[in-house]
This record gives sequence, structure tokens and C-alpha cells, in this order.
Amino acid sequence: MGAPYVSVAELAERIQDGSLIALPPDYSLVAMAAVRALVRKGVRNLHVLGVPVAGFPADVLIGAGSVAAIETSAVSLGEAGFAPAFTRAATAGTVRVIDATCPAIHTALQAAEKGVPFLPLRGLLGSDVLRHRDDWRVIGNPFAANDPIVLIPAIRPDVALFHARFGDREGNVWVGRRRELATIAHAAHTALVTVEEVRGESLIEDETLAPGTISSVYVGALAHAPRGAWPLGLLDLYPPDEAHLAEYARMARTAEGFASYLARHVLGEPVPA
Amino acid sequence: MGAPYVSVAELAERIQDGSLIALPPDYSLVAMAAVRALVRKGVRNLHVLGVPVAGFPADVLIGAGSVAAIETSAVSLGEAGFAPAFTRAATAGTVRVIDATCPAIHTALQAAEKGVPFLPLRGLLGSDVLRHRDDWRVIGNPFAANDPIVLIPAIRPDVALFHARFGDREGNVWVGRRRELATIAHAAHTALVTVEEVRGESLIEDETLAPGTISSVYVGALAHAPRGAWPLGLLDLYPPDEAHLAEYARMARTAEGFASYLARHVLGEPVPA
Amino acid sequence: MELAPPEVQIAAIARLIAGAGHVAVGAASPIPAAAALLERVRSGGRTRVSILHRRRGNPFTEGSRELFDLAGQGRIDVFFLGGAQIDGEANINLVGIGGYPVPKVRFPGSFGSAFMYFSVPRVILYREEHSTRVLVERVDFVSAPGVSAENVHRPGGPVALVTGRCVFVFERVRRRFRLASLHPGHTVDEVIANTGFAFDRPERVPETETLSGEALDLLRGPVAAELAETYPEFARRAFGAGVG
Amino acid sequence: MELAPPEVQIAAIARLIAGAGHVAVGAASPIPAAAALLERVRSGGRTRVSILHRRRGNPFTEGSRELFDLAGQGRIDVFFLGGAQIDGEANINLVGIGGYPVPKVRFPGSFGSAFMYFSVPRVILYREEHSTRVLVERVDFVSAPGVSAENVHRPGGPVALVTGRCVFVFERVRRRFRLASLHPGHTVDEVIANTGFAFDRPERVPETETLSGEALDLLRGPVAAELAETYPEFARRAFGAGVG
Repeated sequence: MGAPYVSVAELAERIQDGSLIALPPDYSLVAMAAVRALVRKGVRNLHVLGVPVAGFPADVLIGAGSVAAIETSAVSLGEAGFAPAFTRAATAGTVRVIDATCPAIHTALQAAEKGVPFLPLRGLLGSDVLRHRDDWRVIGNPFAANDPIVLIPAIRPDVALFHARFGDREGNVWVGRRRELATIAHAAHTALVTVEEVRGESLIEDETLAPGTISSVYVGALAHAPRGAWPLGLLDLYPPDEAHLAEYARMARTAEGFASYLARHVLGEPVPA
Repeated sequence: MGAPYVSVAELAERIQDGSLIALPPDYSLVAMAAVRALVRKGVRNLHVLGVPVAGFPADVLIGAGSVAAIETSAVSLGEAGFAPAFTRAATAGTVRVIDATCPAIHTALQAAEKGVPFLPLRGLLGSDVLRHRDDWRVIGNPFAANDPIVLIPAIRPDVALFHARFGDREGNVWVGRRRELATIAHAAHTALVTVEEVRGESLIEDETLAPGTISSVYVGALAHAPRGAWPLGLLDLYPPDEAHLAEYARMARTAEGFASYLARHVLGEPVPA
Repeated sequence: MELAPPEVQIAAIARLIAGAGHVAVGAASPIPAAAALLERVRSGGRTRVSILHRRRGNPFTEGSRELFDLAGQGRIDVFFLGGAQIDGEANINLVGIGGYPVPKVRFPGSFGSAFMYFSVPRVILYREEHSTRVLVERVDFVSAPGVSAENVHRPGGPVALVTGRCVFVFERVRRRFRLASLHPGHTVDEVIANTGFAFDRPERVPETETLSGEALDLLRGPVAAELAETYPEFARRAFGAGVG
Repeated sequence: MELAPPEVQIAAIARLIAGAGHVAVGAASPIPAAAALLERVRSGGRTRVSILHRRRGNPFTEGSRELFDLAGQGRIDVFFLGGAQIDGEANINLVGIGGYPVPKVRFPGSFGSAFMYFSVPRVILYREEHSTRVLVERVDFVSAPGVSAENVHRPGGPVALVTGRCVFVFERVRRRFRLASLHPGHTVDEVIANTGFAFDRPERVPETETLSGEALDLLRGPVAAELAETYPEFARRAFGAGVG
């Protein structure tokens, strides 16, 4: 028995206010259609985890007032520049920013993936990233003398939200080489996944596709969302819509411009059936 | 610049006496042609790591006198029964057996994969597996009170030796869903890989095949070895040769029978070009 | 209809896993695998079954560590372990008899037991051979302990032991087995005589419920066929010509 | 032939990575990426280049953590970092200016710097803007420190800083930068005036060696074209019509 298919709006309904939600980076597979549905349903107080960095979806959620806190190694729109809503909220203090470094996010998720309370990570010592993390610990490496090392506690997100190239009838999803999505699916209590295309044949029984497949054991529900990553890209299927992202970066520089963007591209979007 | 293709014999020549060599389980992709070449070249004092269990190749190497020590969670021929050469050597004390448990082997390799000196693992407390491991440590979980947890030190094999379904011209190899091979390739100093088939097109540039591909960055050398996993199986391409394995299990019950097996199926095998 | 001994054991195990969300089957466990596959069919697919060594269409895509990671995440409800020796406190020995590291008799090794026994809420011990050689007072080597100190993180542990003669349930608080049912044709006296450890028992021990009608047809038909993919040798022996 | 400023910087970086086995390029680094791709071509492919954000044919198959795992394994020889602020001890700040956690000016964040700066033997700092705003006495926030105490496991660290005006090399023992070369048209006095930290310099500072002939053709031809796959906007700006 696999995971059920629901509408994108119903998928968004499964994400509660206050949830810790893990999002992939913009160059991975982002469930933008579901993020827009989240904004439309007026979700509040999300804790966003950028794995390992955050981008366009986080910025839209922050601008929409849906985010209480964000833990990430960076928030950026890549070539389109700084993330304007994040930058505004961070300097206004309206969003709590928990600064990390990329491998610390991976490490925290891998700890949850393995069911251990922490994993160690090299580096970090002497940085202000570490100095401001009361939840991280420095211990002496028990296998060597005088060798301090940082321990990162596990992060178990409530929800991993991402897009997949294919979903099959049992709820297995194919994400190809974007294996950070497997990590967040494993670490999270549940994965909610939009899929570009529904396939009839089992992804997991196919030796060619299985290696890029995340088992339905991790998936709570799916929604069919063609072009569901737009304006971000999907592997080799479609590229990011650079013009749209540049327009967003320009409009979102002011709160008013952000509101116009939202009205035009998010709130007005019809809910997919 | 990728990794070079050499003959199976030359691949075996790259494995020195005394090496720590990581081998996949029999149900994964085992480089049996290369293991036979190792026996023919008379390799000695290998330290074998079974990831996470050992089977047919380890038993052949032990029977041939090539193994000084084996660290593994088990040695077994699966449906063909106990591993006869291992059983004989373990009770005679001619091979040092370092008993582990499956996830401890994965954990030790993932520590090496991540470049950290150790990773924690739940379980194990109160077992004789732990009691006999002077190289493992128990600490108090620094994130909780009165919560003992085991730390497993990293294992960095000298060589990861396995078979792959495809190799491309750059030395990338496709192993499909057998991702334990990626872990041992990452953890080891170098991976030596036999490939069932050489493909002209890049495996890593192909979005469908990339997820099951291990990058040539980890690969030291490759050899083209059609039916290189035989008598073990290769994904859905060919099944294990159960009759041959049963014959091995029967013959290897005595040292004399093992010697006959070796003479017939290993030493007599012509070296592939 | 008379059931063969393996079918009785399969029936007993299937009953113990009823209602489980996710049953995982490790190395060389055809009888537990058969029970799990039967329960999947009977549950209409609500029980998920993952067989580690299934060669085609293996359910894992993260390599052989995924089973253990799943257990660490709390996503496996039922797992099976055996034992060359099993003692009255549910300690299991998969390593050897008579000395360590060079034992008189050597078994394959502990596999994942030293982790899975701690992680999976319902671990079912299965060993067909029920003799004082296997069911001992105290194991020679503890591959995985049956019970742990209170401060040990242990969401999992043993719930039952199924043998060729009977079903024991394990009571963690009392650290003892209790005889729960006898397979058809077996007696309490026989179980006592063939068990090396002391155990509790009710005044009247019921007979192990077996399979009949539709359930048995399922076992001998589609379940046997699916089993043969992973355990061809066992399926031939246990179900013979029924397996195409 | 006159080189545009980005081409001079690419030339300077390419020289610093000559002979490296494996160069990795992280987020938003088109100029270091161009230098790495140029070096790959010039080395006849002996220098491997991995660009994290390359969308098609991304070299990583283990997800976005593979870059960091590779660095932890010691398999990356060269990596690039920038800094909203960089100080005289090679500390870098990618987080913010004026207060934390609520700064006056906020930058994207530390990315992988707090790990990669420790792990990769040759980290090259690159920042086009060379001003007292960027090159400061002391950073407001240490995303990653330039030097560490002796007992800190640190196989990696900074080797050089390339700006729009010059190349500094970093001397770990002295914990100071030394001016190594000036880009064509720039002067020592100008560098002193625009640098917020003290640095060492030889009596005569050489000019940064640039590219000519075949190397320049390679840069403007195949390297620019490959760069455009990942950094289309930059490639249009820097190499214009040359990019098909």
C-alpha cells in the first residue's frame, strides 16, 4: 500500500502552522506549486530548513509572512542576486535566522536519517557560526588526544517538501541525481511530494530507475503538478525561468513590489484540480 | 581525465599484500573475476572488510590462504549454507576474525566518507560484540543525561573492489541501486572496478543513469570483465549460479576438496586479455 | 487439511505480525518471509514487507544500509532474528560456541542483530530446531542481549520466540519467556524436556492456530511463488510443485 | 592584446591553481569557474573541475553533500571562497555587518565556508571589489577563520586573495597577506589606499601575468561557452557575442 495522490491544495493542507519544513536548494527539485498553495492557504510560523541553502521558495514564504524562523547556510537567488524578502526580514528582525554551514545541515539530517542523536563535523572551530549555536557542542575526540571536534544534533523535520520528475502509482518518486531529497525524505517525519508526471510502471522494480527513486515508505502524500517546479528548473526537462526570477528580484526589493508579485503570480493562480 | 582501463590481472596487481580491502555482499556486485586473479597472483595477508557481510569471495580468499584478518558482521554463502573455508579457519585460529554488526560497518565507512574520526551508533550496549571491540568507545551522549552511546571509529579501506554493470570511457561506473558500493568507493583510498560492459557515452552526463553512477573521481583503475560477477549474479542481467555455489559449498567442506575447487575453477582459469 | 510443519510455523508468525505497518526480513529467513508476505496479502496491502535480499525489485534504493537506517528512524515495526543459541533472557548467539575469538564451533556472525534488536519494537525470534542444544540456560556469546539496563536507549526488543514445537512470548519486565501455544501434535512435557531454560506457562496451553481455506490457498499459491524469487531452494522444499 | 578586467582576474586565478588535481567551484563563482575550466583545458584534462551548480551533467551523484564529503576525504585540492568582508588575518564574513543576529546589513550566509576553509589545502579567496569597505581590519562576523589554534584539525586554509586590483598571497605562519602582484594599470599606492588591513610587500611588486595567444583564445572560445551553461548572465556580460 503506497501513499495517496491528492490535489496540490490538499497537499498544502497537510502542512500545519509552526511546522519545521525542509526545502531543497533552487538548483535541485523545488515544489513551487505547493509553496504557492501554502501561501494561498495562509500558513504561518513555519520553521524553514534550507538544505543546505535556501532560495526562491524561502524568500516567497518569508515575504508572505509565513516564516517565523529559518535555519540555513545561506539564502540567495543565485544569479538573480540577494534574496530581497529575506534580507528585509533579517535586518528588521521579523524572522529569526539560525546561521549554519552547508555540511552541518547535511550532518544534522544524516543524524536523523541514521536515528542517532548527533554526528560530528570537522571545521567550524573559531567561527562565529559555531559561537552563536548554543545547540551545538564541542567535545574532545575520544580517539585522539587534544583534538576538539564539533557535534551537530539531529534535525528531524516535520515535513520534507519537494518536487519529483516522476511518481508511480504506489507513491515511489524519482528524483534522479538530486539525492539531498532522499536525505530529507529519510530524515523527516513525512515527505510531501509534487510530481511532474505520473507513471504507470513501478519505479522501484525498474533497475534503471530504482537508483534515483525514493521509496514510498517515506512519502505521506503526492500531488500531480505539471511544471510544478516553475519558475525554477527540473533537471534536463526545463531550465529555470531566469527572466521571471530576475523580475521577482526586482519587484521584491520593496514590500509593495513583493505584494504586487504575490497578487499577480501566487494569490491569483488557480488551484490545480 | 578519468581512470585507466587495464586487464583483470593488472587490476589485481594493484592490490598489495597486507591491504585492507572492502568487498560487497554476495547479493550486490562482486568482482569475482578479479578475486580469482588475486588468488592466482598469490596475494597474502589481506585484511578483508565485509560490507556489511562477507560471502563467497571472502571464503575463496580465506581458503586460498590470502587472508590474515576479516572484519565483518557475518560470513555466509546464503542459501548454500555456512562458508566452509571461513568456518575452518575461524575454528583453527588461522584467520583473525573481528566481529561487527552490519550498521557498525556502514557507520565506520560513512565516517571515512565524511572525513570524521568517528560516528555514533545506537544499540550494541551489553553485547559481546561490543565487549570484544577495544577500538570502539562508549561515551555519554552530550545532548542528554545518562544516555550511553557507542562511537565507531572510521574505517578507510586501502581498496574497494567491486563489479559494475557499466563503465564509461572516463572511468565512471554504473552500479544501479547497489549504493553500498558508492559508500565503499567514497570511504576507500581507491576503488578498483571490473565492469560488465564498456559504454561509449558518459554515464554522468545522462540524467537517467547518473543516479546509479559512481564518479571516476573515486576510481583508480578499471578492467573489462564480461560475466565478471560469476558465479554470483548481476542485478537483473544474470542470476547467481546456484548449482555452482552449491558445488563449491560441498567441495570446500574439506581442505582437499577446496584445493580441487581452486585447481579447477580458479588457478586454471585463463587470464582475460 | 493437514499442514506441514513449516506451514504451522508460518501461520504462528503471521499471527504475531498481524496489523504491523512495516515488516522487514533480513538474511536467510524464508519462513518469516513467507509469514510476512502472507500477512501482506491478507491485510490487502496495508502491511508493507521489505525483503533485504530480494534480488529483483529490491525495495531498497540506498544500498544495504537503508534497512538499518529505516529501523533507526522507527519505520520498521517487525523484524526477525534467529540464534544458534537462544537463552531464557532472550539473549541470542550467532557467533560461536566454546571460546572467543577462536571458538570450537563457529557460526556466520551477528549480522545486524546487535542493532536491530534494540531498534525494532517487535522482534520475533525464529528457530525451527527446538532442542536443549539451541535453547540454552546461557548463551556462550551475546550477539545481542534480550534486555537492557534502564538507561539504555532501546525502543525495540524481543516479543516472541517461534520454534518447530511451540510459540513463546517474551515478557520484558519479568525477563522470561512464557509458553503461549503448542503446535499441533506437540506437548508441554516435550517442550520442557527440549528447552534448556526455565519459562512460565499457563495452566492450560492452547494449540497454535493454523491456517485453513483461503489463507492456506494464498500461502501455497501466490505467496509461495513470490517467495521462490528470493528463496528458490526453500520454496522447492516447502511447497514443491506448487511453485512455478 | 588588451584584456578586460575579468580576464586578468581569471588569468591570475588560473596561475594559482596550476597543477591541481581537483578544483571544485561552489556557489556563484563565475570567474573562479572560468579559471578552473581554463586550467582544465590547458592541463590536457589532468586537472579535474567540479562545478557544484552545473545543472546538466552535474558531476555529483550523491546530492549536494558530496562536495563536502569529497573535501572531508581530502579529494579536493582547490576551492574558492569570497567575502562581504575579508580581514588581514584572512577571516571572512559572509553573514552581516553591524550586530548579530539582527545586523544592519545582511548577506546570504556562510554557505560551506566554515567547513571548506578547514578542509581544502588551497583555498583561494576571490573578491572583485577591492575597497576599504570589503578589505577590513577586522570582520564583523567570522563565517570562517583564516587561521586556527595548533590543536585544531585543519588540513586546509587560505593561500591567496585575488581582487580587481591585485593578488595577495597568505602566509599562515605570519598570519598576514603579502602583496604578490599588481594587475596591469594598478599601483601599490592605490592598493594601500583601498585596503583596510596592513600587509607585507616586496620592494618591487611584479605585474600579474596575464594571458595571450592560444590561452586567451581558449578562454574566449570553449571556456566561455562551457561557462555559459552554468553562468549564462555572467558569460553574456564578460564574453558577449563570443558565447553561442
